[in-house]
Amino acid sequence: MIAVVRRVLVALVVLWGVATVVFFIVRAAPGDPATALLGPDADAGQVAALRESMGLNRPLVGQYAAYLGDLVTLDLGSSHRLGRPAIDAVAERLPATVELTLAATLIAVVAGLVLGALAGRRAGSVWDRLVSTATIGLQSFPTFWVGIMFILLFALTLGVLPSAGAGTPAHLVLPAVTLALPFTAIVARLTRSSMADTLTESYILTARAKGLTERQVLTGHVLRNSLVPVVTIVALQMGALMGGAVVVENVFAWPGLGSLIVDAIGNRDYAVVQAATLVIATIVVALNLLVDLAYRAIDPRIRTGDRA
Amino acid sequence: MAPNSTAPRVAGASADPGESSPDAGLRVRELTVDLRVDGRLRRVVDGITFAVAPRGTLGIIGESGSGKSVTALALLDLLPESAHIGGEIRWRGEDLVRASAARRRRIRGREIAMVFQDPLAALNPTRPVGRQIGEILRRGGMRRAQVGERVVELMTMAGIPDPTSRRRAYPHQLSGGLRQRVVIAMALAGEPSLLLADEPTTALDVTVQARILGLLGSIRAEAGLAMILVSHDLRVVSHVTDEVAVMYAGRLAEYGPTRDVLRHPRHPYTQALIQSVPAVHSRSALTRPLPGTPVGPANRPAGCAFHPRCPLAIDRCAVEQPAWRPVPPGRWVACHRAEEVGA
Amino acid sequence: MNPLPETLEAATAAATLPPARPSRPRHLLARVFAAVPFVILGCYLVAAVVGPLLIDYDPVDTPLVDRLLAPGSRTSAGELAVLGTDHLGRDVLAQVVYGARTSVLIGVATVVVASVVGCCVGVIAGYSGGLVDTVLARIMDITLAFPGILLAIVIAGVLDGGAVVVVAALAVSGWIGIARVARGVAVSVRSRPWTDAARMLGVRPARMIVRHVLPFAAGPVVALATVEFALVVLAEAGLSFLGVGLPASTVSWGQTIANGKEYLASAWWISAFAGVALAGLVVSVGLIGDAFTQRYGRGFSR
Amino acid sequence: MTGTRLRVENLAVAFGARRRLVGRADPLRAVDDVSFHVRDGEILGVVGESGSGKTTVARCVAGLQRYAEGTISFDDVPLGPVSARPPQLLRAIQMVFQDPRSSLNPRRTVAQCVGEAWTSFPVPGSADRRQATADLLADVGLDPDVAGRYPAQLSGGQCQRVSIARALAARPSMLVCDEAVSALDVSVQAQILRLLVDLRERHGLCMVFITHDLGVVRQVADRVVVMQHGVIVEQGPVDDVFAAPDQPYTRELLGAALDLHS
Repeated sequence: MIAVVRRVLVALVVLWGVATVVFFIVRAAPGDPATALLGPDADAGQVAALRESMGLNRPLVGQYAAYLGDLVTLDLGSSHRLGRPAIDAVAERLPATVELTLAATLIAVVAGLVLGALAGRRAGSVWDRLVSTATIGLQSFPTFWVGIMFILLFALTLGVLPSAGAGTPAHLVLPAVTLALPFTAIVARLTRSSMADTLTESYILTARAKGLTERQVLTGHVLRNSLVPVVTIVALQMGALMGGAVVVENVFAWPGLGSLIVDAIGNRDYAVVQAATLVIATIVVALNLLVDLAYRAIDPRIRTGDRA
Repeated sequence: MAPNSTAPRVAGASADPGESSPDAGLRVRELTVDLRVDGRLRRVVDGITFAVAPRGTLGIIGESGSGKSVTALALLDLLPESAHIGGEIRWRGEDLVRASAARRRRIRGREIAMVFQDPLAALNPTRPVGRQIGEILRRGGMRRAQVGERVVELMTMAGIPDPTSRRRAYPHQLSGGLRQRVVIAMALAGEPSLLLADEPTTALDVTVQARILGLLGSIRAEAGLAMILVSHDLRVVSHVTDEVAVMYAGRLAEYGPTRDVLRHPRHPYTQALIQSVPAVHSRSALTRPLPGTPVGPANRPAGCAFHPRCPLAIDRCAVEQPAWRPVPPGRWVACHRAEEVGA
Repeated sequence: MNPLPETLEAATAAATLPPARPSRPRHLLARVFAAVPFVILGCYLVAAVVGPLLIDYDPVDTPLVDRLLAPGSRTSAGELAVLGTDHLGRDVLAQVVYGARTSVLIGVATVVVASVVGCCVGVIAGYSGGLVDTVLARIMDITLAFPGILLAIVIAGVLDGGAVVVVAALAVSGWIGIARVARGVAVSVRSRPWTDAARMLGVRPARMIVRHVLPFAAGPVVALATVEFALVVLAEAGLSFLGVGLPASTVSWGQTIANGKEYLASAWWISAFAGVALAGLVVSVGLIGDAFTQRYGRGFSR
Repeated sequence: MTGTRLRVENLAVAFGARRRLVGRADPLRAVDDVSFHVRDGEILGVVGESGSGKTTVARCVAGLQRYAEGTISFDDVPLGPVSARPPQLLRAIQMVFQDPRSSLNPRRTVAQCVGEAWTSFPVPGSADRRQATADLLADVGLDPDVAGRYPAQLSGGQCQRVSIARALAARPSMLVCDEAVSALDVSVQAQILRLLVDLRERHGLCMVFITHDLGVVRQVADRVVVMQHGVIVEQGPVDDVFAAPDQPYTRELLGAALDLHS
């Protein structure tokens, strides 16, 4: 229980760190956000008024304090370009990103586990080499390019799937598969090495010595024990997946947070950049926390606190 | 390889004449194991022969690289698939070397069970010990409630106090001694007739070791098990077993009733081993130790593998591998100068 | 506790798997295969160094008459456009060659920065332990919570282009992996008896790190740095693709791919060739990194 | 009677104190109120089972472990942690570890391992490194040819000899041997024990010999300290303690220890 509280506290500290980093990156931006927002034709009075309302006149420490205060009340500032709270814009786009990442995770986990298990059953086998090499390929092809090639093939040439936008399940297929490819490789490689590691454990020898069939050893001991690290790292990699989504969304004009962030950067709409980044970071941190707690539930050594 | 013209008459058979039919117990003849090490096949176990009568006890003693653990794993067919096993392993008359993989698997755990050295590593850390003990019962189709009862019985037999609550414990929550008792209970679950214990007490403290050895003794007596104890510790073997096989560099140096072998070793290596063991209960002077280090299968010299370290070595020893020959009464030895050892 | 006798250890390890560290491939064919990624990488390096000397390319020169020529066409100047031209009439082959230089330079710079920072932080954290380690490990966690590419996008996007900013943005997430590996090695080495022995012989911390820690970190760090090089090349192209990377005056595969996206239906070659070039580099470096990782391991476990 | 070299008084080590979010930390005492001494030229055996604190005591003496209470002094000079010891004191106490393989840096040759002491402080007679190394190797019964080899090319027993040579390179007055023969084969164990006893005579070393093997202690030690759960249960001359143990735990330990049965 105490361990759980401690984990939550650490997660909060991490979030605070993220918020701080985001704050200072945005403040370090060249140019004056107020000028950028109003355009070169605005007069000095207008700029000064906007600066005042954006709190840009206060000292940096004061701005930082106010920013943190706002964060606690979930006030992430408002977008002057969109003329509404940044959090609203983010909330509007969030479901699309969640949909995309969940679909990609599902594809990647299923495909990755199958491939990884095939490779990990016998290290050094033909399957193992095949999967190992294939996964390097999957990880190496840039998603934005693969996405474009998918569009070229499935949308423009074959005409079987839509090339951009969202709405129908068909719209989800290309972005989700594109996003899932490198992630599939990660899951497969992890599963493979985890299984190979587990197979060297003495208790596998014990299980064989009991007279269990190879299949029983695999299901009863190998799979279960190798999945624990896989699940953990897969969840940790969800952050990378959300990062990848930012890129993929832009390829397929998917109306999620990724397109929002890139648009906002182009328009120097820092409130939105800040809000979207923080929301993604929060999701990642929350996921990590959940995994950590789930890990406790799976691995008795940690649950009972006998091993750090 | 030692050319053996006559089939060795095995000492184990004479220990218990009532059950000495050739189809009883375990008889190993000319066992060889080739293991793939760094891509090359190496003969790790080179033509060893021994027998264990029903209810008999055999100690296999050897230092690192002697091949004793590989021998144990070979008996249970637990070596990697790339390993090649030759010779004969006759279990109740059936040659396991030539039996099907499925047949050998059915013998594992149910007829021949194994107790490993490090109980913490031998247990799956993520499952309660009771489940691990009952695993083969459950897989064998026993009903859940019955499995539970049987697990408690087995744990009681292995001397685990408070088995009903302990069976839900995870391996890391138990002490080293209790863990080894769990491993023993697990080995007993299949009601085997032969227990193969590979360094069962090496990872344990002295006081715990004494208790575990006591437990193994009483279980053996109650359940009528035969036992093979693989160890590097001559002291343990001397207390637990009726017969002993001494291995050096993958070959047998000497084989016979434990008491006789320890009193009158016929092989210079056995003699040196005995002299190297420090005594606790009497002041023993430091002896002149054997020079050199034990050789493994990779750097086994020609002739007798022991000759570079042997105080009795003659020119012949470097050239000719000594034959495995009987030395009355009921002893076997591989040494050209066996008659002069200890003389 | 007593260690396993060597035989049993060897036997149990052998009983389940071939040795963890594969020996060098022995068959000729296997050797040839193992050499392929190195040869490909070599071609890229040659292209990056020599290519720009052989092919003239000016990103500002936009002969619109020659726009969207298919591969193999002749330009108005009579030159052969081997890989076609883009929407502004610029030669795609030239962009591929110049892009190699950009990718390699940015990749090397980023990996060097990340490795130096990561190694220092990791080794110091791992070797000193205690509070320093706790704090540094926490900082690593914080940085890890950001998706690396998102962080790079935000930094590079907000802080307006330039190679230095791009390298910094990519290195910010790149150093953590290196630091973790270096820390793992340091923690593991610190607990080995030979470091205790060295301490008893009066060896000072600086010499200790150089002599007893860094040699063990070198292998895993080089292996990881190779993998990171591939990731950085990908990420840089990604930034350029999104228009938050290098300024338009620098040739980058990511930009070329982005440019081609608009003309996909009519001029597939713009995106396709730049992407093939990018993937080829990343795959070959990835294979090399994988081989290194197998040889040196991910850390110093066991 | 010869003089006392090492003196350990009321040593206490709080270990693995679990931090708690609420309430105060409860320190687990690994070692509590341990006092003993080692005389000139003497081998003191420290025996106990796992968790008895014997290794912790060894590490405190070696300066590798901080302790909460008590004093450790050598020739009446207090011993701090290694980082605070003056060169003379640092040299005086050296350690031989349990695992012969991991006590040598695998990336350094035997000569580099052995010569490490000389890079830190000048040791008399080490001007000619090559000769000094060869002398040391000969001293521990190794062929001078091994100087250029790496630990992986040596056997366990040879590695342990190199470790001993490395310790001797500093010209110590005392060796702390932490289970120095436990990981070795019996026949090799006998060699190393013989070597240590010979070295004691040749170099006038005193030793703290940590082991779980009562037979080994009986063979080489002059006096013995028996530890259990971090405290000293009994100490005295080996033959006295082994022949007539005072304490029930010592009796249990001796009762459990096996001799060759024939």
